[in-house]
Amino acid sequence: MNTGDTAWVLTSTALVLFMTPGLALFYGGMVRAKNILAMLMQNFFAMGIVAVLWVFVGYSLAFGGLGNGGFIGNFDFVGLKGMGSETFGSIPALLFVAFQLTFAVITPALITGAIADRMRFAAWVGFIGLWSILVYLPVAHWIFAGGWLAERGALDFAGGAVVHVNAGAAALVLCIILKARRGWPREAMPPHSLPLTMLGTGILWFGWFGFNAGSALAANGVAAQAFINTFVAASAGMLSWLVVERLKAGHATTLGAASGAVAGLVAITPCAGFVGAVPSIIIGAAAGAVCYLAIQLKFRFKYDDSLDVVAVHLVGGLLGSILLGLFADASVNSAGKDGVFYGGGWSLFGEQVLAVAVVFAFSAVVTAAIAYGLKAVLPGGIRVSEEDEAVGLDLTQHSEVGYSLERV
Amino acid sequence: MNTGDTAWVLTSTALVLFMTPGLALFYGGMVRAKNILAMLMQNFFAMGIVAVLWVFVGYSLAFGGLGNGGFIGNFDFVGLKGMGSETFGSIPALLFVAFQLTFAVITPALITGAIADRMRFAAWVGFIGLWSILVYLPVAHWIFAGGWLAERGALDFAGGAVVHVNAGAAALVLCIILKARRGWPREAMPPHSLPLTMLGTGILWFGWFGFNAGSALAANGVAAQAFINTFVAASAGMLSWLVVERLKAGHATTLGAASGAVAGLVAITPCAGFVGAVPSIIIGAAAGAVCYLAIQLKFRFKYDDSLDVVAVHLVGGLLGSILLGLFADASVNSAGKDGVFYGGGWSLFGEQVLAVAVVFAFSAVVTAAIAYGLKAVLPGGIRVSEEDEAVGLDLTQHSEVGYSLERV
Amino acid sequence: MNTGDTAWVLTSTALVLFMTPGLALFYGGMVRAKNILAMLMQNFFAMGIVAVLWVFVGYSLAFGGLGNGGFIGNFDFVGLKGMGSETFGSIPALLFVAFQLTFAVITPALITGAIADRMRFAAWVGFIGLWSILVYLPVAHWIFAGGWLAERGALDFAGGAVVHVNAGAAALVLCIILKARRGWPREAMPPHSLPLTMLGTGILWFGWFGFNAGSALAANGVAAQAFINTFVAASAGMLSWLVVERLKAGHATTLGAASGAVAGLVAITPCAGFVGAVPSIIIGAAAGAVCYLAIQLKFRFKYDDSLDVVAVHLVGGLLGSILLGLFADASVNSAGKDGVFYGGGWSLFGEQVLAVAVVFAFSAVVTAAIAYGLKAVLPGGIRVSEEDEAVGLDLTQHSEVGYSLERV
Amino acid sequence: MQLIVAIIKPFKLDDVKEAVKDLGVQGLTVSDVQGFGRQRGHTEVYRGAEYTVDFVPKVRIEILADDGDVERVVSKLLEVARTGKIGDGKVWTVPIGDAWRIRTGESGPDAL
Amino acid sequence: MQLIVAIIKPFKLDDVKEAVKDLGVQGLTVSDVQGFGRQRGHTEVYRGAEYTVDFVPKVRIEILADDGDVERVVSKLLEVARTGKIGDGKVWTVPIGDAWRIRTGESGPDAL
Amino acid sequence: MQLIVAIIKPFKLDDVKEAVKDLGVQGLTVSDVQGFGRQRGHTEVYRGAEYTVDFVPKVRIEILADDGDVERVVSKLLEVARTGKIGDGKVWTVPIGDAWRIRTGESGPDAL
Ligand SMILES: Nc1ncnc2c1ncn2[C@@H]1O[C@H](COP(=O)(O)OP(=O)(O)O)[C@@H](O)[C@H]1O
Ligand SMILES: Nc1ncnc2c1ncn2[C@@H]1O[C@H](COP(=O)(O)OP(=O)(O)O)[C@@H](O)[C@H]1O
Ligand SMILES: Nc1ncnc2c1ncn2[C@@H]1O[C@H](COP(=O)(O)OP(=O)(O)O)[C@@H](O)[C@H]1O
Repeated sequence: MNTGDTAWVLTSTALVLFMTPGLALFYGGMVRAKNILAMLMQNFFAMGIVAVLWVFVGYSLAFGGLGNGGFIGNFDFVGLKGMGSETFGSIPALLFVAFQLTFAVITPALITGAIADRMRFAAWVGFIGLWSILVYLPVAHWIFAGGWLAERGALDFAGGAVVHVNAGAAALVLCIILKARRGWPREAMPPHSLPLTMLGTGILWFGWFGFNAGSALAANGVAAQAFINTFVAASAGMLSWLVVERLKAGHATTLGAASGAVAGLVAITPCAGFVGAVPSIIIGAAAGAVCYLAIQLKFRFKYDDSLDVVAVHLVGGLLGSILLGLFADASVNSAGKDGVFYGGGWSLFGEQVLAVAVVFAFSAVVTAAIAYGLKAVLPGGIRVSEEDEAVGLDLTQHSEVGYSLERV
Repeated sequence: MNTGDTAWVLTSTALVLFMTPGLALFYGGMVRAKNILAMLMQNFFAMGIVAVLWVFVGYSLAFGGLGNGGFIGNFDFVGLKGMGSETFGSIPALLFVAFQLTFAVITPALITGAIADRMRFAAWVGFIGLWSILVYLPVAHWIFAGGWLAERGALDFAGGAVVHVNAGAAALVLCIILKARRGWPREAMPPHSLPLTMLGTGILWFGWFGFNAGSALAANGVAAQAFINTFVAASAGMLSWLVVERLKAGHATTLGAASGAVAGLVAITPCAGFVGAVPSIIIGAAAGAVCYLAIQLKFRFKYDDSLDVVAVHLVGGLLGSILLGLFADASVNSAGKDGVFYGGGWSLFGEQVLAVAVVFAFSAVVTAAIAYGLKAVLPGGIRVSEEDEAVGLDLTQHSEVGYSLERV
Repeated sequence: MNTGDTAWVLTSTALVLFMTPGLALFYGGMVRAKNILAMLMQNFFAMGIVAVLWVFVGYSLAFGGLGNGGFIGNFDFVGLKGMGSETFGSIPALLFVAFQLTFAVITPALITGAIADRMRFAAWVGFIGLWSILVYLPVAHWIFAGGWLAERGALDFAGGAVVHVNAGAAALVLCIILKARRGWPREAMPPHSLPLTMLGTGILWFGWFGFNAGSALAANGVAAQAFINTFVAASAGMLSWLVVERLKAGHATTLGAASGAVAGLVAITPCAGFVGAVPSIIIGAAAGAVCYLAIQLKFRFKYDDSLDVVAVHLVGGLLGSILLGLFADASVNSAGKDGVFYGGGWSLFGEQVLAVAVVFAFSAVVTAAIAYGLKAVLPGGIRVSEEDEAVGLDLTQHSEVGYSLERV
Repeated sequence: MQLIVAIIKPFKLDDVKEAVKDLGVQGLTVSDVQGFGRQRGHTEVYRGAEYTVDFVPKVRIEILADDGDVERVVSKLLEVARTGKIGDGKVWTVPIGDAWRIRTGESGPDAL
Repeated sequence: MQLIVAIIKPFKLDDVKEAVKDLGVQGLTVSDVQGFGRQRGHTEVYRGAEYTVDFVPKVRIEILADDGDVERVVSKLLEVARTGKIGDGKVWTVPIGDAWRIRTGESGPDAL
Repeated sequence: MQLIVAIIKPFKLDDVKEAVKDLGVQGLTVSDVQGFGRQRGHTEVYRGAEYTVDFVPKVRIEILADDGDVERVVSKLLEVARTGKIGDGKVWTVPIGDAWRIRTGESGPDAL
């Protein structure tokens, strides 16, 4: 066991856990004041339910049978029994469990942005429990735990596919099934507090260093490369989003700066430990521009992806995973491969396209199954009534009000 | 000296320092807008005064004469002289000083939740100075520095008794002496900004990894165990609080999710490095339910523990410290012992009960003495006048206003 | 390469990156609600543009030709080529690049406080790009990269001169060129959200441990000394500011506590790894009092340093750098020297005075040149029109509104 | 001239504004208010303690109108702001002494 | 019918609402306002710079009442809202042309 | 007695308050409102989607005044609140039945 590696992964695990409250504030600032608590609650609840599932069955099903090239793990580590004195590489096994847990928490949380303002909390409780087990665990096994996709040669350093494409696909399906918010897109629904969104962006960027550089599972050169790549990709994403926004909408906006940075962070996630700094700038810049343009998809195809999870996370994750097929550079990380631009030919590119296609399809299908299943089972269905939507989810789902600012 | 251990404790110290601003926001969101700054100021002021006292006399009185089984330290380390090149275990001695300082800062800060909206700032300045020296230093010596309670065999991994029972007892006494807020409990005093409270919860959960896993003073297996235990106890606390709340009050609330997570974090604090992951879920779940029910105590016994410091921190700290007597498992940590369920018999259980009883009694008595002493000495007493309370503490104590949001 | 050192510098780099969003919120809370987004955007934009410049040319010009005692680096590391497998001391070279990048980001961001509410965003984009290259890179080379000032013997552990005096001088010049805000100082412009400023203070204090203790570039005794020094200097700064404020203005204020802490942090920055704990309290206390009094300068000399960047960062940086000449203690850090009080005579003191004078002059002159250059080049000039200033920069520069809190 | 005052449900504001605009009304002034009436408020729960909040968010519209237009504007308001559910609100008219447009100093109907 | 308008101290709102409810008043409309009068505002200090704020938070209540009830309601308002300290506020009545209930279109006293 | 109501541009509030104070007016009540009129609102852009916001922030001032003072106060309001640009606002007067000072119960002009 290496204390330096353990220190960095302990820190990274805390950083990635902090990203879920950051995501809650990032999305929370963008919804209307009458729905702020419902958005915060859906994200914080993920920190509750997923951890307990993870200890009992989640970790074992995802990471049991490591490298078995299979579809799912096993029950060797139910209740994490016997893992107290084990190590995983140069870090304690229990630390690896905690690190991977933080990824399992934030992935379903990402979905909440697409389904803002209209899902019953009871339905969300059922959905996130089922989704974590039926969708996240298999996909995590395929790629993170040497399952069949990893064995075929697909690369995903920190979760471009496992986290972002996976959540993006589920977000697309669920926001369609839940139908649009009443009044969308005609009625103006401006963010109720952009400072809250900017605070969330700061926490996400801060935590993302743990997300990407922590995935090196060591305090080494690859971690340093992943760190600088993460930094400059976010910066490049911000700049390119602002340039495109300035040209097309006439103004560089604060929400644009935040969105571009997140798009850059999403796209570099699969590539962080496999590419160099300048390619990271290119990947980030591409994401900033492409994700901005992808926002128009929801107006074009009439689906209310309320806070643009599809445009930023699905498109950003797809773009990053596929660009990795071009820019991967084995000289950066021996555990990686060479992409098209580094003489590695098109094999990696093909595996990347296959991997994201499979993850997208699997997540979309099983998400639909879960959603329609819940719709049938839950008496009140999964969508709030029109009256409740008008009054707001804070009051109707949680009988709370977000702000009471009058100084009386 | 081990650079990996040092890196993790450097990080943990920063994380625990960050918990005090987190606590300020956690409590700040729950008070009315006319008292937000007074609550923030009482917590931030702790970061000022306690650090200076700590360097001159605090550290030496708490950790001087380490392991002397006594009542208090000595004056060997006044002004931290000579500690520059020393080490403490595998980390620099000055780092241990800083790490313990962050615990000395947040303990008195916890009291502010019980005495919201009615204590004069001048009185708080006097109180926190005296309390840190007369209450915190001795209790820290008894348990953290091998004082008489530690020598008897009581276990407290990260401060269940030293921090939470200690602060909870003081909170109970001081909120009674200060009498209830005008209009309590009849008048509605809803939280002015629950998003601020949720932000505080995110920072507390993030920082608590440093609080508990940092107390291993090393980047090792025990730190990893403490980390995962802290995570799942918070999650279990959230879930059980929400279940009980749903059944008794009809709604799962956002404030409930935050409160349950904190209750779980408080209860696992004494146990973090001495128990396994599944016992941590049990301890967290117990805390979530018991602390929710403990809130009724203040209505039953008519004391205005405004933000439930007694229900969450006193009861949570007592519960955690006592459950440790049952669930302690020496196979997890050789420095620990076996509890009742692990064949260790009832000796540890007895010591735990004794320890929390002694800490509760000592803190309650000395807190009362300090409060009545200040009441006699300070011309204006320690409570704000009825007019000042009606206008609000921000204006009357600090001549400031928290928010000026109109866009004029 | 040492994994423990690498773990701590990875963490420190993330902490210092987090300080820029912290600074944005610290300043953001102090401006009026109609200008909140413009302040956040100017700071977040620094995280975008500086990183990209840094990878291509910034790092190389600042840290190329390390120790050449010269005026500027070279083009050896353009695009960070070939740095993948290099080390810098006991950490990966790319990590050193990222760590120094975070300093290059926050330095120009500090300037935004002085020019609040009146600079066109397009002008800020041009200014920060040019300033980073023409002012920051040379100054960083002189002191951080063994340039001519470092060679002469000036000490600056974490950027007292390179960051705070440098930014403070630029802030003074730019706020004068931009002229005062309409209505200053007669019209009341109270902070729109002091809780936001307190959140920013908490993040800055948390991140500053990475800023100062990270500059040891290792997880060793010097890092521990820098850590405790940073902690107690902030505490002492808070206490002394509050005492002076209580005496002169009649009230200890929340904004005062925050400002004093930041003043202490600024002053200890150059000294952190070269002095002991008690001297750090003295330096912090001096900064708290001196910076409070320095606020009157802007009323005396009629320049609208809107959020007191001159009073806190310029004066605090000057004070810290000069006091280092008195309190430097080689027994604390062999890489340091002895100041006047430790038998080192006045040579270090002289070099410190020279260094800050040179940095002040250079930054002031080049900043003026950039500002007037932009004024000539940009069609609309660098200042917003009087109408736009009245409507607010959020709407006119970014066509956004910060808050929409009505629950409709 | 008269002042027409209407207390309506917040989400009806856009429809009402468009409707009176089409009637030729040059302007109106709006403010957030809290209403108390037959329509019940709601209950909020914080840590098990229940608070009933009797007030319901409403929007208050003020329209200066010439005598000749009052009747048309009032009936259009009644028509558009109606949901048929409790809490739709009230409309009332107040006689005006005189009115002026600050920019030009014009008074009487020209002030509209 | 008349409109009764009262400007009162914020913490008196609940007492006033309960009092007029007991008098049989069916509803009222409330809004946050800022008052300026004999009652002095306060001083705020930010980094040594003092600002006097002349305005004091008040609450504005509007009650549509039938002529017969106006006198009883006004005297109850005066009684309950009084603290005897400066800044208690004002009450005034305004004659009403007509009033309507949006939900049903009823006018006159039935609209209350 | 009459009630003078003015809708003005927010940044004019301080000047208006000082001006009427100098005329001997003892007090006034102010509230934040949103205005709609000839002065166009603004456009907000969030992720490429444009929203036009028709309402412009204004401030509403209410001054109870004795008949004799109304004319002087109104003309001072018109003079001070004017910028000459669109959106300066409106002033109007409303006849008052009676008025009372809550603290003392005084009615009529003494209530001012
Ligand atoms: N007597 C009154 N005076 C002033 N406002 C009233 C009065 N009665 C009702 N209102 C306003 O009208 C709103 C709706 O009235 P309510 O009695 O709830 O339903 P409805 O209008 O359908 O009868 C109330 O919320 C309140 O704002
Ligand atoms: N002439 C006036 N017109 C409108 N509102 C007024 C007037 N005078 C006072 N008010 C309102 O009444 C409130 C209290 O009045 P004030 O003169 O401070 O004390 P008091 O009511 O005890 O004489 C003021 O804050 C203001 O809101
Ligand atoms: N008919 C009206 N009734 C009530 N308020 C009005 C009316 N017309 C205008 N206002 C108010 O006066 C403000 C300014 O009016 P506007 O037509 O924009 O410019 P001007 O006053 O220069 O003609 C509006 O924003 C609105 O608040």
